[in-house]
Amino acid sequence: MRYERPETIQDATALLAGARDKAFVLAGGTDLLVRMQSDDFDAELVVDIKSIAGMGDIVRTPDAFIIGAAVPCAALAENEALVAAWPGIVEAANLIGSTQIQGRCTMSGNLCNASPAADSVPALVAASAQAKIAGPNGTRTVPVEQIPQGPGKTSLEKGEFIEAIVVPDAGAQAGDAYLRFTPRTEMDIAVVGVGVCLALDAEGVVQSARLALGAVGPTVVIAQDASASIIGTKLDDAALDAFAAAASAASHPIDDKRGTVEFRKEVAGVLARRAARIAYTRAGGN
Amino acid sequence: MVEVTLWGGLVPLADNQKTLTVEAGTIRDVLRALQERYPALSGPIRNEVAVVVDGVVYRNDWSREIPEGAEVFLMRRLAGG
Amino acid sequence: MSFDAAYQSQKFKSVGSRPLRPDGVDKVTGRARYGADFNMPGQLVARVLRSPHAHARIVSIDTARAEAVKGVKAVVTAADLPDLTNGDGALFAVLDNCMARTKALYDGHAVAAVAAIDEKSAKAALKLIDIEYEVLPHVVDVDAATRADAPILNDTVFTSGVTPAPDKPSNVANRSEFGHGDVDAGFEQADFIVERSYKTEQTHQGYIEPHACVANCNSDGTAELWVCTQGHFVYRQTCADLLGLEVSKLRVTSSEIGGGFGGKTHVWAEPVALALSRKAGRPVKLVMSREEVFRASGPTSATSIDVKIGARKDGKITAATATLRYTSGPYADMWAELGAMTSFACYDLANVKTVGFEVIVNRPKVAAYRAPSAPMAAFAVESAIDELAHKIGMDAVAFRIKNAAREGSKSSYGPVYGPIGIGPTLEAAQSHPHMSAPLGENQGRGMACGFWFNFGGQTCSDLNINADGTVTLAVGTVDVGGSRASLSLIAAEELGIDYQDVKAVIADTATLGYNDMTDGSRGTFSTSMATISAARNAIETMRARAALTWDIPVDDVFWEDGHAKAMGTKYGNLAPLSVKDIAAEAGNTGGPIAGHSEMVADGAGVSFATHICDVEVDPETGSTRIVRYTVIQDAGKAVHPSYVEGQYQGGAAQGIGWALNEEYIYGEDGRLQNPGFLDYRIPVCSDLPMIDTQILEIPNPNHPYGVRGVGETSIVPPLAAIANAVSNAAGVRMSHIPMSPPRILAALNAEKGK
Amino acid sequence: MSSIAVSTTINGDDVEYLCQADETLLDVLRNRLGLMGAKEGCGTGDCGACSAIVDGRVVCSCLVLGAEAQGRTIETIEGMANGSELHPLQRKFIEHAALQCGICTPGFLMAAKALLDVNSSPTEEEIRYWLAGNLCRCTGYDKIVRAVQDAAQEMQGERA
Repeated sequence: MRYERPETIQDATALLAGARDKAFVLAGGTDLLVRMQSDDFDAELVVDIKSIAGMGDIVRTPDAFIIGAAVPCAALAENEALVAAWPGIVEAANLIGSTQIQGRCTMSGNLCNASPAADSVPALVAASAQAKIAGPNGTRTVPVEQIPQGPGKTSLEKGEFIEAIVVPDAGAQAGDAYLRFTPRTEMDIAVVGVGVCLALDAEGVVQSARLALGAVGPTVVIAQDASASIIGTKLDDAALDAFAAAASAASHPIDDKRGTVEFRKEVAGVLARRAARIAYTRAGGN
Repeated sequence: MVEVTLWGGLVPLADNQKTLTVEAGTIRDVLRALQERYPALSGPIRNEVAVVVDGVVYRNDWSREIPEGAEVFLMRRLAGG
Repeated sequence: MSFDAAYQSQKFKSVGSRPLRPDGVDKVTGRARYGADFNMPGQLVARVLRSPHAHARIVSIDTARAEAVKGVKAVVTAADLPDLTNGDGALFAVLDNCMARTKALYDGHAVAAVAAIDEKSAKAALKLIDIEYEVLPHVVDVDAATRADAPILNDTVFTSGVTPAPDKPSNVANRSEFGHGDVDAGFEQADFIVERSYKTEQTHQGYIEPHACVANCNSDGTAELWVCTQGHFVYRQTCADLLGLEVSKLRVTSSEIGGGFGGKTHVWAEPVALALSRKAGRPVKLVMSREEVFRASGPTSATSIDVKIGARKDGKITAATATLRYTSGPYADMWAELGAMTSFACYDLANVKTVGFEVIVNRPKVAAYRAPSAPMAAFAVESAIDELAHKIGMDAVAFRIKNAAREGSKSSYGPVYGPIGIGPTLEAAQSHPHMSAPLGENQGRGMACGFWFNFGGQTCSDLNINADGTVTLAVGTVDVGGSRASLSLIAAEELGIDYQDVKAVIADTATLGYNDMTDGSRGTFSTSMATISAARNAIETMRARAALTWDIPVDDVFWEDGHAKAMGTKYGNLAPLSVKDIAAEAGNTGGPIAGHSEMVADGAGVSFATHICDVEVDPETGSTRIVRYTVIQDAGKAVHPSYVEGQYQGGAAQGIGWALNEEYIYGEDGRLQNPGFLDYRIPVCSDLPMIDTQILEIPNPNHPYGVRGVGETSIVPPLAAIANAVSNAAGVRMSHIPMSPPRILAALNAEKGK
Repeated sequence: MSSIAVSTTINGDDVEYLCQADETLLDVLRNRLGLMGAKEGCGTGDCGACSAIVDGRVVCSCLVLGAEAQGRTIETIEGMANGSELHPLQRKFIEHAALQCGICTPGFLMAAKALLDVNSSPTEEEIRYWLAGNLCRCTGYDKIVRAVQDAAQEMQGERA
């Protein structure tokens, strides 16, 4: 295996494109290095992108936050503007692993690892975030939900890697939240993950809402009709019941060592209700 | 004379008797007497027995005297953790 | 010199204080050397090939291609470990478990091993070992294994303890029975009866240090083993037996041990490392990965237990029965028997009967896990006792006090009890502030009792008085939790000198007499007894030296407060001689001064504890949070209270993990699905509250200072205490451990009739 | 696979080594630099026994490549004491019996030091969540949390 540390995006894409066999991008490495432990892991090339200028920066533009692919999740919580604008995304990113993992892991890595139970992805999807992809023939930007294609599979072409996550400006009366279910209080993979983002009008009526569910399908599930069930309401109990029921209905989880189908479907509804209420208060609702 | 109670596993090796009386002053005397009367007991007695005298478990100290009227139990030699 | 172990009440100067431990600085600076921290020049790296099948016949193994890999120096299979166990079934089980001889009996069972100059070539060689398996049907569930249609794992196993002896092989290797009285008559007199079946899943000790050793065999038959172990003398004996070495020629050094809890009382890969070293003619370092530790070391049993208890309206239990099925892995042992013995041990019962079934399954070979077999039995019995108290309408503690065993009670496993501490722990629990603290929403309080045997054993220690009067204490029991500090306190107390003047070390097998395994909570109990004996021997020598110095009869010299003193006034006022004074003259009064002890420290006495636990159950997700936890246990005499508290807190934390989250999860294919700390979830720091402890000190009559073992009992009550708390918090009686959120939520839904 | 030359700073000293591309920083520390204080408990970032501080952040050294250390500043347990004078956290861990077997202690001390560097008087909950990445099987964490609280107070006193 070869280790390369390019200084520019062009060098990185060239290296990735030039690899005959499997090549991996190394940002935080907290997923990649775990895979490297197993006996049947082999790769021709690992490209460490942390020396490329800008990869480690969070840039605030008038209408978005541009989060470099090598920004460790711990750094997100240290950026007051981001925490103020997108508390849900930051809390999702900070639930990944432990303090030690937080010091290394990145949201781009979380996205590219394409685990159905990734923590930051539901929050990013709810926030309609975009992924800026660098490739041999220039960059393109796609909604984050288009990156994961199934467990461990992404839509990235050969030579491409994620350069940054672009989170749009939240807008005034908006709020987001992320909750997950894990048996322990830390260090667990989500059994269910729920990201909610909603915007209100001056009277506190929900104008728009997005609900994204993790660990209840091969990729993040965007529950369209759940979002619709609370638009036009002030999140009264009936709306919340409908929202929770729709969230459960949208989930199509599997039984595995971390949870059962019934448990995931039921808890998806419970967390959707709780996350919606938090997002609502954050958006200025009473 | 000392009354000795055997644990379930040993009963078939002693003509299906649960309790026996033997002449003994120490634990060593008890074990010797039992083996003389029922030779089949010598295997388990050699490598997997513990002796309980008045509620206290002894795994090795066969010189322990047995007070008059004390209750003697043969138990499996147990492992701890 | 015979040693009088009887308890003498006295006022202690050193024992009972909380000094800094002698090995502390090494451990906080990273200098302490554990199993994987030792290297020998020219050492090879070992890798073990493990069966991917739960049950398969090994048709053929061809290691030619592996041996041809550049850098590979040796490849071993069972053929390199000839059977020298001559009919000793238990030893043969150890041999077969270290490397499968005919069948792979569980996912992870070792089938071959490689030693090479580096990891890369070792891993490459493993892939080139051509092994042909004939996959057989497997069974991993304790109840499924007992059914008639279950695949038979070992056709030489016939259920023992059954008359007439069965003629068909079975997965039930042994039936054991305990108890007295007439249970049927007892149930007739009962006004209330609780009958329920319980299951507990298999758990692992979870020590953070994986097994590791460096083995070196020389051509002249001498050998060396540096290993993390709970008993290097026992490892020496077992490895010598399996490899045909002379015991005196195999020197085993116990490294610092990164946790054991019973899981390091057994050899797993050490004989394989020695075999590789013998074949390669070079030292071999073998370190297990975390995955290997889960798949192929010694977790505890999975169990299935039926309990029935009857009691009168006045709260007196009239009859109690339990049928306990314990998995032992592919090799039978005594685990079910231990469960049957401990289940009702806390209670004074007229009519009791317990039956244990040892069940072999395609899972790793079970080893002891802190009070082995007791926590599962206590979960079933203490849950049923709690339910019965509710039915009668009696307070849970009062109900237990009414039925608790006391001096003179006939125990459910046979012998009559001497003085025991269950009553005092229950009374202490009744008056503890925790018992009357307010509870919040969705919160509930539960309590439970626990029993464990505690053992003594063969113990040696050497106490050498150095020229400057300071003392080196060499002991043979392994120090996992601060016992070097406790034993230094014991030596200082008996000699009457300052704790700082004693340095305790763990001797290797070539420098000290044989010591039994450090298990059964005997570390401090037995070695403190041996240390007192050694100290008394040294005092006798020092009295003689003082007599020589003063030229007076030794009978007129007595020892007090660390000094030799002359009796009476007939010799004028001779200034007392301190250890330092006597040591300084030792060269001329007879040579180096030491005290030795080679003894059997027995009479440990049984141990009891009562735990109280508050939990909060989220009714919408079934997740359980431990809000408050209190451990009350009798230590006889707490030598170093901080480390006694540490045993109480550590046992409780392991019990909490076992009760809520930890379990071995097997797939349909019989393979372990969660061999790692991500999905085998032990409690993390943020999962637990502070764990309060109360140490009772009811002296053990069979120890000079009244010391009892404390290491294991604390893991026995938590499973039941938490189950009872969950029942009081959420109104559901959980009968399957661990009480994971999916199981609690399903129970809550069933309760609501959804 | 040819070796990679790395020059970095460990515990204030300039250090150079060769390592394989896929070799972890943990293996470099233990097998090449003789810094055995970091322990391997799992090799997958789930136990924290291999914790080290890289550029001020506490990380699992088993999930960092040796090659990534180029030009960074690394702190390991061996650098925590000031010569023979123990760091307050090291002293308090011994005083509070906040360790039994001690295999997890180096990792806990690295994580606790990183915590007090950014939060000089953390609450019990903040300590417990920050240290959740360090597994301990012996102590039940009670005395570890108390030792960190005590050290924070003492270091706070020094600053005041």
